[in-house]
Amino acid sequence: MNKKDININVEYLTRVEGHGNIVVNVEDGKLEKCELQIVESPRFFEGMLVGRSIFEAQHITSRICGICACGHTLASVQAAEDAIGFKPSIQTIKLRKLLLHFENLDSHLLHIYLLVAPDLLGVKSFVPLIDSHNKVVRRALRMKKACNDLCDILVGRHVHPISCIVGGFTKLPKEIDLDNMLGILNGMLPDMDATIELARNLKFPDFERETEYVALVSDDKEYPLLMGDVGSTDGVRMNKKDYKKITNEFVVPHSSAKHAKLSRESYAVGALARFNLNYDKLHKKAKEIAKAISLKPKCTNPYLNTAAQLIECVHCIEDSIAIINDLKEKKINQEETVVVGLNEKKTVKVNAGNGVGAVEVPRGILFHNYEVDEKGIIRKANCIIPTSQNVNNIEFDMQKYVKENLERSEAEITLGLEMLVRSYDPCISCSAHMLDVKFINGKK
Amino acid sequence: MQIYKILKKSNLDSLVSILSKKQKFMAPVSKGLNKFAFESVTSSKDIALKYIPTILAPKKYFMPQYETLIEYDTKEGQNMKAVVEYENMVLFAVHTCDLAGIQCLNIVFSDRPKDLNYLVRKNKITIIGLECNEVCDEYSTCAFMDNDLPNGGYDLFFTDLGEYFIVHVNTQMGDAIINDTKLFEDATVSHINELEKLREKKRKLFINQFGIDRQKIPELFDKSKESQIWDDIGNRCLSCGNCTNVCPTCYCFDVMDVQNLDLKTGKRIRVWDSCQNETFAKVSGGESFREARSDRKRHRFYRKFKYPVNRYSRFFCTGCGRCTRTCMAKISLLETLELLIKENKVK
Amino acid sequence: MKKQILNNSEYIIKKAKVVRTKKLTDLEKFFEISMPNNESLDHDPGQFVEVSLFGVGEAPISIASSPTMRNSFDLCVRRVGKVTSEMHKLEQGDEIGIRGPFGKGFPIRILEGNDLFFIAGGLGIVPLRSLINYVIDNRRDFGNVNILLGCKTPDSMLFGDEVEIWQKRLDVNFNCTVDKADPDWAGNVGLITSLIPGVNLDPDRTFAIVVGPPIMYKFVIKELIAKKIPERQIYLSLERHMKCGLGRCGHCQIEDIYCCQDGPVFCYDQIKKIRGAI
Amino acid sequence: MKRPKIAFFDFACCEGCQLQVANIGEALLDILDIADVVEFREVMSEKWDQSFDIAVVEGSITDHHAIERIKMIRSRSKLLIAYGSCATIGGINGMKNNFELDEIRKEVYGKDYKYFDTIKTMPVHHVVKVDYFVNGCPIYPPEFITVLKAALSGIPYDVPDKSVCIECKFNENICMYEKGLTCMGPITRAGCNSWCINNGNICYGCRGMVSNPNEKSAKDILEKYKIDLNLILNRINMYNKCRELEDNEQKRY
Ligand SMILES: Cc1cc2nc3c(=O)[nH]c(=O)nc-3n(C[C@H](O)[C@H](O)[C@H](O)COP(=O)(O)OP(=O)(O)OC[C@H]3O[C@@H](n4cnc5c(N)ncnc54)[C@H](O)[C@@H]3O)c2cc1C
Ligand code: SF4
Ligand code: SF4
Ligand code: SF4
Repeated sequence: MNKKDININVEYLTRVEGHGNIVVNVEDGKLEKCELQIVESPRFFEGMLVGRSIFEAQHITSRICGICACGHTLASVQAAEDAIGFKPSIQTIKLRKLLLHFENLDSHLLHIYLLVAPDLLGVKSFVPLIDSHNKVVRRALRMKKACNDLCDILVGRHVHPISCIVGGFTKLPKEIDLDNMLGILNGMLPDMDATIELARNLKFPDFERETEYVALVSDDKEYPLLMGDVGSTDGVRMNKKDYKKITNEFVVPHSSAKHAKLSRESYAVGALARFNLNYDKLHKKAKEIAKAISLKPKCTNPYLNTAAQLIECVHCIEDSIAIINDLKEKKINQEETVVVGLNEKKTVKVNAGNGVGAVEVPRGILFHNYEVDEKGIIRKANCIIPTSQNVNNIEFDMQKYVKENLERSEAEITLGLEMLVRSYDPCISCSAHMLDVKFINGKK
Repeated sequence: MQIYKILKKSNLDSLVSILSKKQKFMAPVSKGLNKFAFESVTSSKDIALKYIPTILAPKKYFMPQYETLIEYDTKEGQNMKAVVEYENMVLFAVHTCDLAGIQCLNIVFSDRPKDLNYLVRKNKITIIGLECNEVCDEYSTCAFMDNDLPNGGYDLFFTDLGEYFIVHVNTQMGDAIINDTKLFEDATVSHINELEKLREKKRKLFINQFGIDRQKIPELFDKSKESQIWDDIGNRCLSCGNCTNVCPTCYCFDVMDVQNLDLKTGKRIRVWDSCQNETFAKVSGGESFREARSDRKRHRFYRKFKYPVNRYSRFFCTGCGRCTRTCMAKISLLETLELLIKENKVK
Repeated sequence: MKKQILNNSEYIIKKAKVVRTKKLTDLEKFFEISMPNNESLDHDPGQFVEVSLFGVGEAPISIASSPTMRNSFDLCVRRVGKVTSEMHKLEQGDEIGIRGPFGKGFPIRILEGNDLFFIAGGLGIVPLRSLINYVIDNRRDFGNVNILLGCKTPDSMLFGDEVEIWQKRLDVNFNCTVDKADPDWAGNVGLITSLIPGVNLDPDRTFAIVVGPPIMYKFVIKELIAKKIPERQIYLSLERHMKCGLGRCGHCQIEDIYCCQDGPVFCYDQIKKIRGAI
Repeated sequence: MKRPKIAFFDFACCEGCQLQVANIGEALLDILDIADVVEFREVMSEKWDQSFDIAVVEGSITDHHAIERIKMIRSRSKLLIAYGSCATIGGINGMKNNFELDEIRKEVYGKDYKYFDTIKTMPVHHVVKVDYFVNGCPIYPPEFITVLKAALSGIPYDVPDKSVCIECKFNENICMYEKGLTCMGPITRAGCNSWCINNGNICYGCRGMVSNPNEKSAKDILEKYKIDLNLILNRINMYNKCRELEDNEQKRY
């Protein structure tokens, strides 16, 4: 084996949401250190929630992350309703599923185009692509805009949705809004085809590491995103209320994100985990695409998370169209519009309780947990973000990757590691904030 | 000679559908919680025939919230063209107080130098009034302001008499609707008697709550410049500007430029402004000429009851009650006037 | 939405050219402007124009030159915000938009044949320069002329060379003061009001013309009245926030008068009872 | 004209405002037509070590490292735009200032809390001079574009100093107070086109307070709604907590 020293020190890893560093230190061909440091300044959301009204939880926790704002909103609302003992209506649930689809679609597209594609096309960012692949950039921006417009119609805006709150929606789509959403979704189909075409031609690195995949699972036919139990490829199945037994969080000094593990040293969540666990329930068009790009469960190449995202995009569009058609048929009941505010008028009945929300957001399963008193004041809050669950797994991937690629140059390893981390689409804003690769000098 | 026609209620929908095909047809619609707004409709079932003053007065069609005055292009110097954006429309079911409001605006914008943007737009709007058979609510002071009965300012005027509307034809534009739609019949004496009866009944319903004659108001305000009442309501006021925005006769505005992304072209627009905003009368030296909230509140009342009387011989309060309904600090026009009357012992 | 072109809109600007600029102080810049075809602006001293720069906005600016200057006119602009900052970037040959002149200027016909007492504080010299230069150009039509000038510091004084000329003229009595002197300053130090008692004048035939920052008026007028100048012989120019210049936007309204049309020049007698005017 | 160089930076925040910029869609390319974006970490790997014309900064200052970084950015940039509530008024991060810092650190990180450096949340202008402010959580893209244009043409931009109610009325919404809810609109700065109320929710006050709010009257009105005064104060503080620093410890730049 090659007995060289490697010091990688990537500060402020770019093209991820949030701030992180990668630090690798190889001495005499021996891997001494390989860390994904989350150096985001902590923002103390859980602490800030204490003493506030449960009706503000969604507004505040949405601000954990602008990229997954709709995801946080949905998890928060679910946890809050669970805590106070409120049951949402069927119409509300359908609309929330729709919102979750829009969120996943939007985030996946952003990740595929702006964050991953530049690596695979061998450029630094989408900016040089404006000249070299102008059509691709325009398509990306167009699709991104379409997702935005969808969210604008449904919840007022994509970043920090307005109308989705505890109890339901403060504004419900009208007939014309449903039509407009359908129009946008159908309009996206050709661009989606072109996206698949593009992805088909991209080369993902060969790399495998067997690990445990965790995602929501359910007994019905629906690809579970908003509701279900928590399951894993190692055969675990638990109620979401037991989320702490799944995440087993621990703090490490080099990261402001907490780490997690379940049946083995680490586990992974996200599009690939969902794909591995729930492949059968994907929309048939999505399955066709999976076949076409020969992605099969259980896939253990983390780089292919991006491919799983692509497949989910197809699923989201198709299922959204189905949901909207169903809503059109059943007609939106505008009477269900909720007026809540701080619950001044006690429109929502509040019981003391402890509630958990578990929602499959773009990067994996997101847990929110609130304990409220009988007045609806939050006494304790906890949020476990997909990226924090993944960080541990990413570090194990990184170690294996470095060991297998020691003969390569530092620059090549750095790029490989950056791409590896990026393929998880880590959202460090969520987990705290920040990602940076640092190859520490080994001769200290 | 007065021309009256009859429109059977059953023909209302045909009227709406014929007129709404040719141009925009705006009518009051319900927004829930006893709130209404003028919106575009295509069928009579969307119209709230019984409504209390809409959130915004119909002035929004005569001088829109945002209105383009000039389109410019500075690629080669200060090139521009002055434009007016308008829409042909029928404004349906305008209450008498709002007709008075439109008349006030007409006076202001026809005053020299004439405001062409307003006047062009106004000429594209056909106004169909609708009589109030009952007082809207406790905030209305239309009887005091003499706006409970029609006093011109419309093309057609509808009065709901149960099975049918009796329609007063006031202008050629109104006449054209009668002729084009062929939905109206001639009114007979008995119809006109019915109308008289309704008006007679209204005289008992629509009463002056203040016990003084309207003509005493200017005198009242002459005496009230330094009243403590302005401080009292000033202390409560949030300067949110709701009262001026909803007022049918407030027309203060700001002018500003909106650039396009190319930084070369764009438009100069005028936007509703409010004398209740703290910065409204601030100058570059730092002085604000109505810095105290009480001064701003006083200004608003005087702009309704005193200054326009000097300038245009007309009150600029129509009695619609919107400012009182909208104020979350519960500053009431009616109460304020009552207090002023009491304080000054005007009879 | 339909659109129609308006050829007579009051908002149409005339394209004018910057003929000459000069930096007066750190804050003030001087502009000489010519209208299309060197047309005369035909203004009265005391009137103002709306200066327009598309993409930025409009600002009311007093005309600083005498109407006796026919082919062009002067402006003097203090940099305080959007339009004024952008104006400071203008150089010779640049194009700007002009609307106006607007408002009522100084009543020259009434002033003719009488003694004049000019009092200018700070930027107030700008509109007064128009009248003073007019009076000097038509010197025979007027009686005695007194000029009092006040500014913050010696280097904030505007039109220094012209002031020197006024100072040297034998048919004009000139005096000035600064709030804060610098070592080179040999003149008066103190508020402008302190100079008024010393001015020699015949109150019956003197018209006082006062322009300055809002807080100056109250004190100056008190001194003038102490000198027995009748209220109807005191004229002043008021500054208010303005948007349209057409007596509509409401910003410049003081009770029932619109500063942009009924003013900016008012007779003290006419506005003394108006709340918030002074 | 030389194409101006723009760089985007973020501090403690949710990065939603960057995303709002990315969300502008194809119109973004128009901006790239008149200016060079030289740094934008979330979507670009390029780094620019020289000076630039406009720094666009998102997020609050919450630790010592951030203070150093923002000072460095300021020294390299001709103009600085603070965008998003976190940067302009402290925003949601300011809620942290409600607590003793050690207490909140323990609450979130348990016994290992000392690893996590933190100071009181500050908006950017508490540390360095800010030339332009774009309020909002998230920013309202049309306003961002207006400010960017102002910055590119070198003219000032004044954040509207009137209430959200103004725009709310322009949009003819039913007032939340008439629905029996308390709304921050009356004391919050306009400029978002009353986004939240248009969508049926109340205003949370994300754009910061008007410069001279009638706080007493606002509290009187809110109190009439018979909800716990603490909740109301919390609501007012949600975005505006950092205002306190201005009166007490810190001075505005
Ligand atoms: C009749 C009249 C004559 C004037 N003559 C001169 C002159 O000769 N030279 C000169 O330098 N200035 C003059 N001014 C003042 C000048 O109009 C303002 O300084 C200018 O409008 C500010 O515009 P801005 O876009 O630069 O400032 P903005 O960026 O719009 O605002 C900066 C500050 O100026 C205030 N302001 C805005 N618009 C006006 C306005 N129309 N009037 C007064 N304050 C305003 C704002 O409230 C704010 O406090 C005059 C004003 C009036 C009313
Ligand atoms: S609506 Fe009420 S609170 Fe608002 S400005 Fe008017 S009087 Fe003041
Ligand atoms: S809903 Fe809120 S913002 Fe709108 S008018 Fe009412 S108080 Fe103002
Ligand atoms: S309505 Fe209020 S909370 Fe909503 S965006 Fe505007 S200022 Fe922010």
